[in-house]
Amino acid sequence: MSAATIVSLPDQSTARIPKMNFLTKENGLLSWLLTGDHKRIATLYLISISFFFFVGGSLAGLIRLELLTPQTSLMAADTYNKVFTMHGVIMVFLFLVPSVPATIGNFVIPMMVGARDLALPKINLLSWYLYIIAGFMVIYTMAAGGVDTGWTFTSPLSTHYLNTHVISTGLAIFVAGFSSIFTGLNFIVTIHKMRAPGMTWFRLPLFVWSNYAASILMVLGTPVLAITLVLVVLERTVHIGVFDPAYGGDPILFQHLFWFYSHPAVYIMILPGMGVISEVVSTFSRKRVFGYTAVAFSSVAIAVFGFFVWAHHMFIMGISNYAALVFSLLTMLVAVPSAIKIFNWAFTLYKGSITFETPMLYAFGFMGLFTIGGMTGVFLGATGTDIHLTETYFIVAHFHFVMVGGMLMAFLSGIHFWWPKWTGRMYPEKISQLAAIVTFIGFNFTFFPQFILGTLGMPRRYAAYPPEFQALNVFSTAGATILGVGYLLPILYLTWSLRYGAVAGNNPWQATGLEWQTQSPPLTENFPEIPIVDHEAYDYEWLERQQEKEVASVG
Amino acid sequence: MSEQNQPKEHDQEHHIVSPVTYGAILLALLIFTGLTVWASYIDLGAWQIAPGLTLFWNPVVALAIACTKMTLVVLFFMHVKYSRKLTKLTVASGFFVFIVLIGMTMTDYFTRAWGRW
Amino acid sequence: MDHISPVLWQFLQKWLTHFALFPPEASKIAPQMDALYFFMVLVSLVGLTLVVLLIVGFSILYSKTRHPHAVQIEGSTILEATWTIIPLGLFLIMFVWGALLYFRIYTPPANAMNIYVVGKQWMWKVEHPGGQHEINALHVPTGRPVQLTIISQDVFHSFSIPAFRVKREAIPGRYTTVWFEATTPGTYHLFCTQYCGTNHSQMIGDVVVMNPDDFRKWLDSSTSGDSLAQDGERLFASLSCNACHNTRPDARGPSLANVYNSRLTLSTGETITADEAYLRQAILNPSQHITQGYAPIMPTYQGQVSEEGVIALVEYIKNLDSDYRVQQTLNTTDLVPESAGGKPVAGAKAPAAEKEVKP
Amino acid sequence: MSDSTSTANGAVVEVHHEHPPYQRHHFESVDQQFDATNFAMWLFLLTEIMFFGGLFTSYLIMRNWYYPAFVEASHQLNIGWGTANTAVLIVSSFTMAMGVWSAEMRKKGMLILFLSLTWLLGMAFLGIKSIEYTEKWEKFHVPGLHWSDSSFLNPASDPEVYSEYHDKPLAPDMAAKTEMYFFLYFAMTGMHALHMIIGISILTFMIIRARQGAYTTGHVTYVENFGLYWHFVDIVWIFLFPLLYLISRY
Repeated sequence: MSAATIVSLPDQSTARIPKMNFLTKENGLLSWLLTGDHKRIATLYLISISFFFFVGGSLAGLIRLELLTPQTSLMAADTYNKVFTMHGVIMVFLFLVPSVPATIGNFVIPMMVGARDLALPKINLLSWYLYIIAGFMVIYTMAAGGVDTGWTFTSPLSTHYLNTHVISTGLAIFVAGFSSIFTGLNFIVTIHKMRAPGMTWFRLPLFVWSNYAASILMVLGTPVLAITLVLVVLERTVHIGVFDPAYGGDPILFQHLFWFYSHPAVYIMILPGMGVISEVVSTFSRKRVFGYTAVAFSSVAIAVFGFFVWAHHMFIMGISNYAALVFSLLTMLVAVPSAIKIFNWAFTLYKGSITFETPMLYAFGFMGLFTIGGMTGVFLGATGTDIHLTETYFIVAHFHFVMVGGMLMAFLSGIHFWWPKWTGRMYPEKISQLAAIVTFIGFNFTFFPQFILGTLGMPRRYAAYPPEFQALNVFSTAGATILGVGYLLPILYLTWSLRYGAVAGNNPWQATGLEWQTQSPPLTENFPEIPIVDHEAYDYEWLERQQEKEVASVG
Repeated sequence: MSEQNQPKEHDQEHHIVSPVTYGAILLALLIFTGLTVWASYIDLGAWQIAPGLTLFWNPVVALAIACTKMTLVVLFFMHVKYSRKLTKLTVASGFFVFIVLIGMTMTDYFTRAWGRW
Repeated sequence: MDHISPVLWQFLQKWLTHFALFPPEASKIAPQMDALYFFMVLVSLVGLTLVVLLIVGFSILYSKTRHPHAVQIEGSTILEATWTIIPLGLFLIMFVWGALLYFRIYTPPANAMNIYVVGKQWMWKVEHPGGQHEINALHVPTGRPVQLTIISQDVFHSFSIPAFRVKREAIPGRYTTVWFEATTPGTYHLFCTQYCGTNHSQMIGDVVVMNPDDFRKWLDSSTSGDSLAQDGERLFASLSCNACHNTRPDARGPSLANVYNSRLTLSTGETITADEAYLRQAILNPSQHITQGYAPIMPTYQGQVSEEGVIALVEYIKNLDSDYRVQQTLNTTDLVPESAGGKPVAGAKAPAAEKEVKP
Repeated sequence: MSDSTSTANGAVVEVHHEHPPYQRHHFESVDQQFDATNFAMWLFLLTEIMFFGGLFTSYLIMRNWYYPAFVEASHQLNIGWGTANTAVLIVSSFTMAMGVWSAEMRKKGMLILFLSLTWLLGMAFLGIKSIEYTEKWEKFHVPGLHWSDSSFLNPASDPEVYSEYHDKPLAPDMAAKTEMYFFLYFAMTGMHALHMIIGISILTFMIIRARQGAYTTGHVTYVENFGLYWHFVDIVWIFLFPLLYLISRY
């Protein structure tokens, strides 16, 4: 592996990080807290998101520890309920939804389209503040005693039967929702209006396409969740509302409104991750993404179809059988674009010149795990098998394969991929490859047994379970330990690399994106001169010609 | 996907709607408001499409008038008539998703009794 | 191994003896469900293998050491079409197959024996028509379709029997149904799978499948005296339902004899089948289902009758095939109202302006 | 392995085109800035549509379920105030549109006039709304806080409404559902009023800025975008009015 690498670093004895870059432009806390620079906001987001990821991750650790034994041995049932609720809320709303878009997307999209910043820098900063407010509200909720509704807030449990902190959590998600709306809105405007001269839609990197698709979902889906939570909060405070059957409401209506957002939310989470994979697979196989247009349009197709499938979360909930039929059919349709993407990535490797740096390893992990996650989604989308498998550990395994196996792998892949651009320094390659492999192994150990548990019928959200399920739970917990190590490693070596990493130079990966054609870390204005784009995305021949020209002009 | 961000001739100067148009629209909106109130006092009857499925004309008329008013506001007050395609597409997609939310939720409610008739 | 760690050894042993990939198939639908499940597993395995083979194969063939210069390829419409159409076809097969199962599981046959299930935080109450009550347990016979009519008293619960491959949400305020036909005697898990609050994981129980003979014996031995319908009859009298719902010509409510499964015409002109769900609604929200020809004067019994009480009433009304029983109920209590100035009209259900609804 | 010449000559070239003071640095041209912010406003309105979408969905379902309760409860609303408010809001939309026109024509005086008129009409709307809310409070029609369904069990107790519609008493269980109507009424009109309050606050700020001449220099983006918001709020009311006030008035 080490023999074949595309990494090209400048001569370390002379190379320096450019003195003038977005990190050093201004100093002082205030210059960060009042910044309009998308790269600084992305950095703020990265730090805060990592924090919440580790809070959520620790809660996951507690859950797995509790499930080591069939009895409620570590914590009482209500504590367990609070722990998994907080795990869900934090991971979904404070990590997965903003993870790739608000950090990596924020950082690279303006550069990819050749702009100086996002279209609305102040709104971008506002979005981060809203995120932080939401974060504080969640932390307040935890400190004040937590909430145990599950992240789905099912009415009438949430509206009537619990006296934990539903309101503060609901409002936190409301605020986080607006943070996500503003990010999405900003992306759409930027992608439409801020592209550099010559940057046509079909010259955009696929990462931009997939974030564009996710942004549509954010802008149109999130407000429905917001109003739903407002109605839940109202129902709790004035004791009348549209959800609780005791007041004449319909709890199924809550589910409709909730899942109208929360199913597309799954695509909000996964689509940007898919964008990362497109970038990484192309770069490390030195090839244009196979079937560029198909991949681009499949992103949009997922976004559009994503709005029509929400009731597949409700097949057993007493919705009309005929409605279930329609939603199941549409679910099958939305599964197809994902399959298209997987095969296109696989065929991007064909006749490439592949190297196996860390981002690529994570990307391979993504492709394998996402295939499993996606296929098991079809099990749940088919109405018949859904009856048996839903609300069991099968569903837990399924969405963790998509969210953790898919999204988190993509997030880590992207972080490693753009780390040199972000900080100007390389991460240590060997140990990070190890981390990628450890993560992959740990992940499979953790979540694969859960498919079997689910098929056997073990329900989700159980603090205690029948003893015959213990063996598989022990496996799962053991795997989670490995997985935990896999997640801790990057924190350590990435921090280390901030100071001791090799100087990366402009374009260590020899990648084609516009963001790689500027210095690392970039200037606050991104480009000294707005680039004029005259080539397709992933045009490695253009890159070679470019470099020849540079060598010639220097010589 | 045609629009680009290079300045193009046709939207260099964006269209300024004349006050006369605004006045006419205002008048139309007020007339429609009167119309909808007046219509609500008349029993317009119902259309029995099928047993158990009846369409009452009063709410239909009220909503049709509301939609007309909305269209006038969107087209003229909000300048969508004179805007570029992207804006039109944005407005259209907004209403499309709105209809999806209501319509597809209703598919559940209206078909729950099926098979039990 | 056992000298290294006896605990681990014990554990492994336990695991090996208990290891299963699938729950037992104890109902008629289970093998059918599993057939689709296996088909899906097969498709997934083939798909996964294909993806892994492609990735690993290309990684070996086209690694930089072997293949230093990439060959740029635009894409291939034929390939795109292939991996659009083949997955789509497979998914559509799964859709149709799944839908067939879904409709089968959620459409109970007419001859099914009905058992009521009430979910509440945090227990399952099962009520057999014969008056046998069970908590966190369900006894059913083999070889007979059993329909469960499920309702929740508070929050969402979900009645799940993995061995039967059936599951149905218990919804507050609405009956849902599911059915199965057990095949293999034994004891199986019963779970609440919808998160329902603190003791969600304690809301579990046993489904006991018995031979028809054993089941009959069990029914006889665990009867509490009155059948569900008899309970309902008593409740019917104590709530003075018979004050209006009698067969007198001046009755303010419609007669309830044979009302179950009949087609009713409502005051809105709609027609509706008087199934269990309708009967329940008519007791709790009477003014929403006014039978044509009766005035909306029935009070609601929301909050006055428990879900079990409603079930008893529904069961009573279902079994009411003549008015004789209502008359008897009438005579055994002192709740008979004076025929308050009503003019006797021939034909009990002739449209009179001030009649009331209640099935 | 080309050493990609880490742009040693990367001395920062600050690009300064000639551009008006209101152009933000990251935009290439004023047109781009106008287009981008205008488009952003439209996208924001999309989220607003969906935000109200959840309420409209709830309303439609509950109205179908409890139609008699919705009819009787709707009769408790004062159609006069409702119509007046609709007219007020429509006229305010007109003055807002005229405000945008004045900004485009760079007529400072007229801009201030029309913005102030819009402000006044907005306040008038809220004033009328508060009269209606007060009436609801007095009639015990505020769900959860000040509630009684006696006016539906015994409609003759409210002679004003009764004489007009001769409403029959609702059955107790249906009468209880009128609370649902009023919950939705307050949720929807309350959410709408909240948008009005936000709008009026921004308008106040804008009038001050307009007096300083901020919007009559050719930079109409702000006024134009606020106009979009104001018209959107108007449109929401255009639907709320027939849905809430005009149920079976004959």
